[in-house]
Amino acid sequence: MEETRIGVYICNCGTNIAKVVDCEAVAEAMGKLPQVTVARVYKYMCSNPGQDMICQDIREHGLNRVVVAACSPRMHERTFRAAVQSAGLNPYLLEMANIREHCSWVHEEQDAATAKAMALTRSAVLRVAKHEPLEKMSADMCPFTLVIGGGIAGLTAALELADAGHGVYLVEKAGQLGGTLARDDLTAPYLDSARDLMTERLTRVGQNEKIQVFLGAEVKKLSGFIGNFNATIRTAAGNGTGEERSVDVGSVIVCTGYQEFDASRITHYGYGKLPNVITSFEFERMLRAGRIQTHEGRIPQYVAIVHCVGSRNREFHGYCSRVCCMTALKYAHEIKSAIPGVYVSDLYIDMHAFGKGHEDFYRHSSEVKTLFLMYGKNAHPVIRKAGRGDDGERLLEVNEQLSGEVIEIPADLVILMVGMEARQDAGEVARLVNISQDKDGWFIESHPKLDPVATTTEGIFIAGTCAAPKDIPDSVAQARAAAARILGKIAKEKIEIDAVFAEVNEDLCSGCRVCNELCPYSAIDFDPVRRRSHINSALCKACGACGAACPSGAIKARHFTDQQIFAQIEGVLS
Amino acid sequence: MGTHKLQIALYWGAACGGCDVAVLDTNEFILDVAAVADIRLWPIAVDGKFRDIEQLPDRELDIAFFNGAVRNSENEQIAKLLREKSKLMVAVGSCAHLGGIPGLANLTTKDRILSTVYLHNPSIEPGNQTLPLTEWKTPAGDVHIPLFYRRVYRLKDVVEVDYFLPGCPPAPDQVKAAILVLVSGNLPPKGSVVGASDRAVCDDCRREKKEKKIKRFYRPWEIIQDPTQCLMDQGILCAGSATRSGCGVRCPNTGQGCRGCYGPLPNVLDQGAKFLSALTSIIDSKDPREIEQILNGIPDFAAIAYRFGVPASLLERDVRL
Amino acid sequence: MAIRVNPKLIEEIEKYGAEDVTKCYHCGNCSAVCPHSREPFVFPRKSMRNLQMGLEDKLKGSLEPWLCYYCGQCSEQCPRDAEPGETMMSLRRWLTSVYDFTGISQTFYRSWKAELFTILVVTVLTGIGFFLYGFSRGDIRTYGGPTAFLPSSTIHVFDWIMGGVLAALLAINAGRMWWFMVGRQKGLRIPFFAYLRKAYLLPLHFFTQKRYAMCERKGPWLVHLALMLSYFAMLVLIMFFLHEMQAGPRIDWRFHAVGYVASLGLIGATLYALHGRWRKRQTQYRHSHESDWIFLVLLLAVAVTGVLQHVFHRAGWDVAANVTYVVHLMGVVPMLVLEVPFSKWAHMVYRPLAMYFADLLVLARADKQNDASAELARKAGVA
Amino acid sequence: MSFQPKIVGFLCNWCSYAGADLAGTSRIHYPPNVRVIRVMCSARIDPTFVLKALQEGADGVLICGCHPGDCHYTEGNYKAMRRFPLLKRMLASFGIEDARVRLEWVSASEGQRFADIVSEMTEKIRALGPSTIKAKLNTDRVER
Repeated sequence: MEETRIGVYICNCGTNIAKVVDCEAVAEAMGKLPQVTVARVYKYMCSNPGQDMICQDIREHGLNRVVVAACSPRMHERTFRAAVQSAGLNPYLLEMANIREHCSWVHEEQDAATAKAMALTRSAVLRVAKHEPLEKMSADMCPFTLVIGGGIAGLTAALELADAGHGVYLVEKAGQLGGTLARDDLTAPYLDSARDLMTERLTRVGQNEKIQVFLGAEVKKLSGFIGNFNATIRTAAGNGTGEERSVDVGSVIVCTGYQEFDASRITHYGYGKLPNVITSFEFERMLRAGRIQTHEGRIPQYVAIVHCVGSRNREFHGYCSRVCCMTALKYAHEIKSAIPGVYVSDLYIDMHAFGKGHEDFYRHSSEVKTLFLMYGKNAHPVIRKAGRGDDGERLLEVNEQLSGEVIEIPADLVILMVGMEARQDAGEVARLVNISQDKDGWFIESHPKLDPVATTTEGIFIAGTCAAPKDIPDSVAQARAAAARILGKIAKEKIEIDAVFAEVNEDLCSGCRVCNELCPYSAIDFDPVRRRSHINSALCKACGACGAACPSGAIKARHFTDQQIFAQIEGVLS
Repeated sequence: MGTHKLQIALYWGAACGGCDVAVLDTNEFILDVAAVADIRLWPIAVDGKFRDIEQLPDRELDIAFFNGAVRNSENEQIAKLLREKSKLMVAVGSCAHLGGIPGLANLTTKDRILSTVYLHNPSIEPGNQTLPLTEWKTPAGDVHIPLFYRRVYRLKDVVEVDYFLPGCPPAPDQVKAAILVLVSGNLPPKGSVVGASDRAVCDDCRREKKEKKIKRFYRPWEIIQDPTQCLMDQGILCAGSATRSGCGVRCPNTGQGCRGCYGPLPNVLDQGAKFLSALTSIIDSKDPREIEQILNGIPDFAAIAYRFGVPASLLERDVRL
Repeated sequence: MAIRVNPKLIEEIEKYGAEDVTKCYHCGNCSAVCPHSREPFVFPRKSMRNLQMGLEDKLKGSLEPWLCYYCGQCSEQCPRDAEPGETMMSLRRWLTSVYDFTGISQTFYRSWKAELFTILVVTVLTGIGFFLYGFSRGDIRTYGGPTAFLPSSTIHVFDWIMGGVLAALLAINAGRMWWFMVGRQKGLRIPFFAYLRKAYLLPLHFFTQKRYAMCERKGPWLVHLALMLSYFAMLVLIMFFLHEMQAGPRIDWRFHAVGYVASLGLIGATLYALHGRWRKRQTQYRHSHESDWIFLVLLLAVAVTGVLQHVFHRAGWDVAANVTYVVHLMGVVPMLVLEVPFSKWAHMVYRPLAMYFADLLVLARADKQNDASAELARKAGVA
Repeated sequence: MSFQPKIVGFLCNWCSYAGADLAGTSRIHYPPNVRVIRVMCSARIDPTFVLKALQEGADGVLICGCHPGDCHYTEGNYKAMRRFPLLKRMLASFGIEDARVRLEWVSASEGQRFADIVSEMTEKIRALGPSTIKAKLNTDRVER
């Protein structure tokens, strides 16, 4: 084996480091360590001359390991990896010691800071001696995409990809496309017709040859990894036998949507038992039919709209369903314009008018004399039968928060704004495509803020209300974002797989399966015949959880091996 | 083996005698051994005196098999003597290999041990509590009792060991195989563990293993176990995944969790830490309080994790000792 | 017990001038900016809320509207243009009609045509009455003396009769106001002595309008005070010194000087208000109910005709003076019998009363709290 | 000079190491006693590392990860959370004082928190005195 020759470079960072750390002393101490060939100090290691110095030493002194003691590796590790690579060294044969953020910037006392800088640099020297050259790998990217769910998000994502010239398999469980939006009348806050929105999408999907639609179909199986998935789609044929088809896809977008909260679960609203207590979806149907009427066929004179049915409440769902407030305002608007002189009361907990145009819409609704009544989160309105001589058929008793009064309001028709909840079959879908669900059953994104349409499984994206309640513009934006992410990958044609991942030494693996459940990316497969676990490097994101857990020491977390970390421990303590 | 008959010695240090029994359990094979070898020392079976060994020239013995831990000055003295007189030194059994059950004494103090044994043991006649002295003059002559050390050592802590034959006790077949290898002269690298696999017990265990998620730990009597399923999957503590195989899956096959007597796997620095890591990684909870509650189902984890290996652990003993 | 709402209350009060009440979303800026709004009388938000919800009964007993002088700051600060100031004004109109047992007030506020018609009828009847009276016993060419067309003694008696009726009407309405605000509240006891002890508040507020002075802008307060004092001075002159006022043609400066100042005050303040309502620059003048116009025009007419008849009389044009006098009375009578008990001028009485009741209520509530803590202390002591 | 404890810090790359970097960029001063070893996730921290550090002479070991629910790898910190209590129980059986080994959640924005934790831990360990583990392991070999 080749002799280990390490070059150590201490950066002054102007005076950022040199002001507190005696860099010359650090270099001198490092120079005395075994295997260290050169140890130098330079004003700015990250500058071109600094990088050139390293490259020159690699060539002249035959260095095969490099340590840079400077700033945080989160800052310049890439820079120096690129530098050593340009000099022909494998980029993973570099290690950084953070003597700026973790030392000179946080300590004042020079001796102690210098001692710490030495410990950190020595730790890097001992570690780098254990480094191994690592190579990145790549795989092909299949340009086809599987879109699961044919609602507004699914249709939009499919169109976006197909318009860019790539094939899409659009799988819809129901007998027709459109999803839940197809049930809506107008949309808030601009009162556009939902039908118009839908027709445009459906027509374009129907005309686009790149989109293959499977109706009444389900994805039965998905295997493989990003760029190389294989999906089995089962279509229910007319005679009920069903027909399976296997397709190769590079990415998957899950747009499976939501289901409405079952209002009968809240017994005290009496939904399902009391006539004229209806859900928002039933009211939507009335609106589409063009006639607002009570069960008995009368025109209601008093309409009460109750918000947050099943939402924002400990017993059912803690979250806000986001769309109900504006939908309620939309109802108030439509009722007011359909029935002159009607009394519309709107019972809310908080009015969430967060979106573009929403506040104006809210304002407009109060201008047309919708009575807004605030009820407490844990004091729901009570529906009662009205007495003789009362206005309206029923009375709603509300502990009104803004006035502090308990009041009774009349109502002929009570509309319950039912929230969104994760579909009952969301768990199956999650298992199928190997993504996770949060405590409410929504699919979890890779990062809630910075990566909201990707999931922890590479190549699987989520869009629309399957990830959380959201309105149409957000669903459409997510669908397009997911499509854009996929187009970017298709454009590259290859999937790059990072060199840092975990691997199983099969000579040591006993097949105990301790690691199997630990991987958030399901990168670990178990081969039941050979009884060995195997890590799919394309799926692994190198967190190292499996390596720490493997009781046989059979899993190696590349670039963060036990030996490397032991060397570091030894280094910081010697 | 030609004209030269193998010269071997067997000795037990701090041990229960089980390893010697394991050697005897090779049955008639021991006669084959006797045929090719002179057993110069074997306290439980053969008449041989220490002074005979002392008088041998250095490295006269071919192999010394040492079982038991080093607990007192005699253990150390004989270990050193045998090392001096032998070409190969083999640590036999968990005690010599890792410290073994006696090694658990490293989690308590010498004073407490002596006090329990000689002063506060329920079987001691009241008023007759006597601590032994290391030297005692009697009319018949001076009596020397070996010094009871402050802690327990592995054999390799006091002398250089060439091979380790693990197990509590080593499986007779493995003893046989190891002896055959050693006498064959076709020797593995020094410091090797012989008579054991490089994989964990799970590799040989036929119970079906699934993805693991544990909500509660059970003592074996607290649950009616499924004999076909992995014990860990059922919440029963089993160190099999963190332990070298070679025993023939003795414990799990009888419905008990593996106790870890064959010691850590080749890539593992500390068996207990690895067992801990594996065991806790599969706990199915995100609530710190619930996790504590689940862990309450494990009694005295240090003793479970290092049942056979406190002296072989990274910390070796209660650090206050 | 839940309060039954009156779903039509907003519509009702809109007839009294309220607009945009439903726009309010209860941020509370209005209550925060109002210098009058402080515990336990916080407004206008709460009044807006009660109105939005239709808590009619609560509003009937609320005295907050009377604590507001409509400086307009709340409306300026309102992020939703819900016009809280104008709402308070409308509530005052509505409350006036609530206190009024005759229902006349309600009719007037809900229909300006009815109000104008009634005023015209009263005006015409007054005119006819006084002409008939004058011609039947006097000479239109004489202003003073035994043949005077309208002798001051007669008018004096007429004034007192009218004043008596007026006072009776106001007293009954004030009693009703007391009942809604104080009397009907169960468990609230105000010792009789407190009524006496706090009685000084009535003249204090009447003569100083000092709460108005708490508004940030002092101008409107001055105008308002000038109007009130002028009116009061005029009332005193007419009720007690009518004879001296009508004597002449020599000017009796002891009385007439006061009259001149009061007249200037009345005309000036009225013109200022009319101008303001016309230009709509100041917030408090942006919205004008028909009754506001009627009131101001009537008041101006009364003041101007009063001045004119005085001038004609001094000039020796007795016919003109007599005719102007009748015209003046044609304004004064509806002013007094319609505006004072049933419309805007009733504020004169209700405002000081409201402030008086406010103090009494605060007192009673504090007593109640003291009682409760005393009770607690007693129980604790026993334990 | 008073006793200067050596504390080995195992910090996850995404939250805690970034938080310690932030303490640096914010120039928040703290005692120079902690020496940080970067791992990708707190789930990578094998209990062996903690024992190894103690054996090698660390006076304290600090483990930092993302706050629960915030892990870059979704749930890695829960693995650290599960391992830690049993490790603490085991260390107690080996006679190691409670304050020597700590698990803390430090986000990328909590530079101050990181500095505070280090300061507090340094003080506590200084009060405990040096760890004798390494020295004793050496003398143990000779003195029985």
